[in-house]
Amino acid sequence: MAEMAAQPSPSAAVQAEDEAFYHESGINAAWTGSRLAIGGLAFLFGCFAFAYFYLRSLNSAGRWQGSGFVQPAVWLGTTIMVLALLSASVNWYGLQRIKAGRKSIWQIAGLFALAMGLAAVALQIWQLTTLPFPPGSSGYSSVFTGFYPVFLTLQLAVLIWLEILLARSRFIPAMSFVEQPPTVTETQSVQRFQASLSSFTTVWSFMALIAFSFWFLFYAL
Amino acid sequence: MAIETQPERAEPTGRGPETAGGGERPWWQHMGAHTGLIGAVAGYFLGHWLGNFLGGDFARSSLSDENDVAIVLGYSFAVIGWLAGLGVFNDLFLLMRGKPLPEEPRFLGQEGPGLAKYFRFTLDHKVVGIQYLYGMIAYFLTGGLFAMAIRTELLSPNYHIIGPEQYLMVVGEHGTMMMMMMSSVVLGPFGQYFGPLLIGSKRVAFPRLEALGFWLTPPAYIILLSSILFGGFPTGWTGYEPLATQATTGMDAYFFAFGLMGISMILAGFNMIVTIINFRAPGMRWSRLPMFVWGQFTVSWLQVLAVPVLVGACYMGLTDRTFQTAFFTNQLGGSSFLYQNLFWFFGHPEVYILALPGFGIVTEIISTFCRKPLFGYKVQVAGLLGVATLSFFVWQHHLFDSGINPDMRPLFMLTTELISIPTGFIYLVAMGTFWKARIRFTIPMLFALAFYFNFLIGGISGVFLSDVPADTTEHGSFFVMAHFHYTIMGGLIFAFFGGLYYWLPKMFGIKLNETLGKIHFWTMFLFFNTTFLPLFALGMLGMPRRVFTYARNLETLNDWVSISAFCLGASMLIFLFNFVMSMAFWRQREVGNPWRSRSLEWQLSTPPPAENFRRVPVILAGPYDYGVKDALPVADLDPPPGVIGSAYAPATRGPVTREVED
Amino acid sequence: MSSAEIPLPAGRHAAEREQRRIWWLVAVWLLLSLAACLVIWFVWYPHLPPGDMTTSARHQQFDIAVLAVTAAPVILGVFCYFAYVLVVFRARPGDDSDGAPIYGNAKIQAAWIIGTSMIVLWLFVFGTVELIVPAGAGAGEGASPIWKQSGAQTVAWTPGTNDILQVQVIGQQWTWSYRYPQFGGMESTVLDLPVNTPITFHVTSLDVIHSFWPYLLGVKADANPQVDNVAYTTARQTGSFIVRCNELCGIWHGAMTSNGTVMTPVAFKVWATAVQAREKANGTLAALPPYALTYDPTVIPQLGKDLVNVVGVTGAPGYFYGPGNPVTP
Amino acid sequence: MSLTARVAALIVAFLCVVGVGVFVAVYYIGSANQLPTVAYTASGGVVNVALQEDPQNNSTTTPDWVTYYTQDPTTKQWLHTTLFSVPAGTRVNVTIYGYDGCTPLRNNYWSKVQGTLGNVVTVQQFNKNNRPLGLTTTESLINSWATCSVGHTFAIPDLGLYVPVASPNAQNSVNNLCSNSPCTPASGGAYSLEKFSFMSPSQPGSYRWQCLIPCGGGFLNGNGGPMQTLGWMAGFMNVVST
Repeated sequence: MAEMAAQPSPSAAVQAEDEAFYHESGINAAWTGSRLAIGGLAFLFGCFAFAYFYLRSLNSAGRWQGSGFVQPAVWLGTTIMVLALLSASVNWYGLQRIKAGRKSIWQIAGLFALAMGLAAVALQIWQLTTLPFPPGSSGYSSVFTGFYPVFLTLQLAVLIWLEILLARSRFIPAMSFVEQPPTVTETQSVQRFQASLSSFTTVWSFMALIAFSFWFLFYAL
Repeated sequence: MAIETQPERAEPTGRGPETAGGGERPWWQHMGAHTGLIGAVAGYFLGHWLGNFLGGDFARSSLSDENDVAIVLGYSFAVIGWLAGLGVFNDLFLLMRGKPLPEEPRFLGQEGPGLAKYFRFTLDHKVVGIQYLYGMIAYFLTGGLFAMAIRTELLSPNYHIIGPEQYLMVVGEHGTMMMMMMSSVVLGPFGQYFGPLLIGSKRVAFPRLEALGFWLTPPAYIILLSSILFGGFPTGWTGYEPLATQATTGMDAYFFAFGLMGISMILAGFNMIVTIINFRAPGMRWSRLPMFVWGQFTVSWLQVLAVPVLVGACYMGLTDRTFQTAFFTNQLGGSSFLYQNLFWFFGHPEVYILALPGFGIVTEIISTFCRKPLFGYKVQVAGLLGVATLSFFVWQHHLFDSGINPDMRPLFMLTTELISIPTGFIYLVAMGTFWKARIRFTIPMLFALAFYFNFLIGGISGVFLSDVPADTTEHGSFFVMAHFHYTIMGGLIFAFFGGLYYWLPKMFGIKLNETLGKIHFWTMFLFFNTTFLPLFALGMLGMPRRVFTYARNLETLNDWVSISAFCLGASMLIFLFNFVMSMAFWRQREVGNPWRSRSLEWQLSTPPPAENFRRVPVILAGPYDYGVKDALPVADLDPPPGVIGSAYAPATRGPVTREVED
Repeated sequence: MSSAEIPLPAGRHAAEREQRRIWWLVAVWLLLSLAACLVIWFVWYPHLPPGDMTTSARHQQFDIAVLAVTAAPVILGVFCYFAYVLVVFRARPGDDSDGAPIYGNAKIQAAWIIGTSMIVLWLFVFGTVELIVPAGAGAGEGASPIWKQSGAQTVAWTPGTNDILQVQVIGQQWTWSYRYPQFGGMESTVLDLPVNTPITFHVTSLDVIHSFWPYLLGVKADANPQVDNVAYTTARQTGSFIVRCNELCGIWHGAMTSNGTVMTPVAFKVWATAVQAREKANGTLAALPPYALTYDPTVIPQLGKDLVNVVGVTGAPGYFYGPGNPVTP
Repeated sequence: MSLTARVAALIVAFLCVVGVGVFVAVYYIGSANQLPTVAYTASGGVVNVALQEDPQNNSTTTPDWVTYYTQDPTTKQWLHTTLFSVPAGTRVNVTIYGYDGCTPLRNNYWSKVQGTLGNVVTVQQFNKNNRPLGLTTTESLINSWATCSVGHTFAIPDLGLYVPVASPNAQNSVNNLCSNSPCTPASGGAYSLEKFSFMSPSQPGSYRWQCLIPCGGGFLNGNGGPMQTLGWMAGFMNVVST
């Protein structure tokens, strides 16, 4: 803007210095942000877990699982949960490989993780459409039908992140993961990619953990 | 002092030359509010159709001639369409195609000086701050209008001007609108605008999340108001179940709008925490952080952690109403207690989400106008952190008479009263700061003093409410009403106006008319107290909240309150007049550092340049070293090359998962 | 810059003058506090709400008075201090010097923290005692109170003894009704009570949340559907009072009041037995559901489910939930 | 476009947003209370009030909402309102045409007639051809549970007035309720004719009256919708000084 033009613009070297500073900050922000996101999500899911235990222990009108209550299909729920776990672990394995400089292996693993995640979401939707009880027939049914739409929406959102990473990785030469790229710009873009990837892995593993805990609540407990 | 020696940058006007940005396409060819509006309307009708398709044949819909599914889906699609129309998802699609994001336009100087950028999905945190400023004032004025309607109905216990249902509608609208507004009225305008400036950063961590946070508030405003078209909602701002499940379709607007505002709060807080942790300039130690940033930091934690519970509760309320889950229906295995627990688990941190930024602002103001360092910086920080932490452990003091965990009441009585210790720190710091000061009675200072006056009364009355037997008389009565109006309006709104008069010269290079400002302050302060002090008495005399009629012997007192409430409204008009005239027509220039403040933002040109700082500044001293002989300037705005480079570790290989510094 | 104060004869005199000023300030504060406390205790306390009609009301009145006496010195202290500093340390016209660079004072801060902690501790202990000793001080105590009121649980209530009178308070949109299990479970629209008798309220609701608030009795308990919320009190004076609803319950929340009277035990006995006899005569008792601590209005013993489900007859749950959700367990 | 003009435009736009909010609020709050008030005047020391209960109201957008109608004493028109005024301290004779089928009370206590003169009401049933069924009976309790026989109630809690209004008896009413509101004896549909009297209070003021039957179909507990909307099942009786 005008007043900026009045000033002698800082030299290129100096500007690179600032850019590098904010590059560092950005990479730290990815780390902090993923942890913070886990914190917020934990409270959101905690809200449903609280509802689960509260209604279960209160059992008002004897209808936590009223008379003639039918459990949703266990095999289906278990499949969904296992898919989520597999997806997370495959992606985690891929992360280890790409740290070791093997980009292609991560790409394959990532694709598998994406596929399994989407499968889990699809199955979840199908299960919700074919529930053996009306949503309001008991406390259990309420928490069940209330929780899973939220969860699968968030799973979908995180999977978009994975898709973004997969798309981005196509444009990064595999060599950059093995040795320092020639230019600063490339180095920074690789570092940004890796920071984003590890943050994603953290969040996605957390989602898998949630999938397991709520599977435990709804099917095992 | 060092400040006077700071050279002033360029010419004062913030708007730059008229013709700048003329080269780009006209405003209506950009995605912006107008395209967003189109998307919203289209989205609403699509969602409404879909909802009728899905839920039209529910027994509930056909019996009651209402279909909540259609309304809620309409709202959801409207919001999505609105965001899509604004162009929020453009970058997302870029990323999904693997393309790198474009550089922030303001760094390329593409962001014209015109006004169009305020109606777009602009990523500059200063623009977002100004958008918030206008948005929140709109919220505030609308909410205030509803307050006037409430007092009009309460003029007479017997003759009903707006009648019981419209009265409940107005009460609900007022409470909800104000609560939604208050949670962003300081963090929005001043937090987004000055947060990065105060920590010496050129940018925020997640500018898109920040901008999205703002652009969710207009739909929340419209949706909440739209409930009037459906007959409003009868539950007040707390939305207690099962009354909320029983209510007509106006109720959906409440849950949806409040949930939406919750998401906006989460995004804003999320961005702020990450920014404050990672984007502080070199030398900006935690021990040098301005107190306003500390307040913002603690509040952001509350927002990120407590508000998801509100979102969850609103979501449950919506599913109960639309797809007929039974979270809150006792007869079917739900529980009305569940909602009360969830809501207040959010609701109590919420009241500190409202209070803490106020503490931050007034601390900045008093230190500047006492020309003194803060008395006990660490104590104040401890106070903020203590309040924030304790606020998670007190929610059941809203439920003393409800029969929920009655044997836990002593514990919650203790935690509630414990909060008064860190709150006391705030007062200790203020009182210490005034000692041996050189007090300038500027308008911001007056508002800050009024803040301490009102908040003291509000806080002490809170102690009455924390004591279970006393609370048995006061709970749910006008006493509580007076209490939280003293803390929220008397506290936060006074702090907001203080901040407005304090920072407006920095934001626009324009200062509001002083005489009108003083009139505004004195009328507001006087009529605020004449309005809300009698409410304590009304509560004590047994007048419950949210009643459209009351005992006849309370009529005189109520009329007194109503009349002074109208005067309070009039004093807001004085402010509005001053604001509009000063901003649009008088445009009294205020350049540089009128308050001779040491704080970082005042060391910049007015208004701040597009990228805040030409270089990453190096912070040399705390912001409050007033009266210190040969005190260092607060920052070196143009550090020699190499200094910044040595401030960060050289780029390391592999995914960076280092702990943040300090 | 702190040396640039208002010119004074010498630093030492200045210090002395300030010492004197501070002592004056403290003296003024103490005097004001004393006066305020005396006024509150002897003038205000007897007239404080909610009056002294019952034991619980007395306890609340006492608590409010004690809290006021505790709070007055604090408020006055802060106000006196601010009044002092705003006058003494105001910047004279043309004075653009800075204040003294004081960054804190460990002693003062420690004293402040200890002082506030002491006050909080006192409030907590006082509040807890005042909650437990009068058995909840009239607040809703949930379904199974741990702090019980003394008295004899009896099937039939006889005046003059220590029998507890059981009263069930039923909130419904938008009126109150009261059942007396010790009088055949008869129901009434007015709340009549005997004086000098331990009374147990069982507060419940048939639809949404209400809150039972007989202001003069110093009782407040939320009425939740399917929940029995117990509150205790003992009336000490005869007289009439008004019951209000204290939790927003819909359009008529503001008008949801009913009347009550505290009468002598004998008069009460006469009234109650008379109502019981009348309701027995005209079949009301037979029509009422058997007395229970909570009611599920969707279960209608005399009425077969078939009739509830007849299309055109809106079931008691309002058919919000379709037949898929059975209305009876 | 000069800078000032642009800023002014911005602020005007901003005020327009507020203005819209203000307009919506004021307009709807103002227009919401436009129900007419039917003024009943005393003739010979008594006031005759006539109301009717309809199973539906097909004159509005919510045809499934049950509603009360009030009869204008002069034109004999049935108005869709629940606001009426009576003089203070006079005997009020109320006539209620019950066209709506029965619904169980949530609290059967309200089956008991309270607050009328003699605590009784007189009931006469008619079939859908407007032919009386049986004799006029005098009831002090119309049991809503034993035989689902209460359509709605007329309650003024502040006066202690609780009157259950009999529904047309079940075998006549099922599936042949009056289908076109406001109903008239001629328009078909069985109905019950109920009469009672009470003394209006001596103190002027507006006394709310309501129905205690959970007749808001499709609303939780049956107490939403028409039950919480003036002009349907909730209203005011304004007592004016004579």
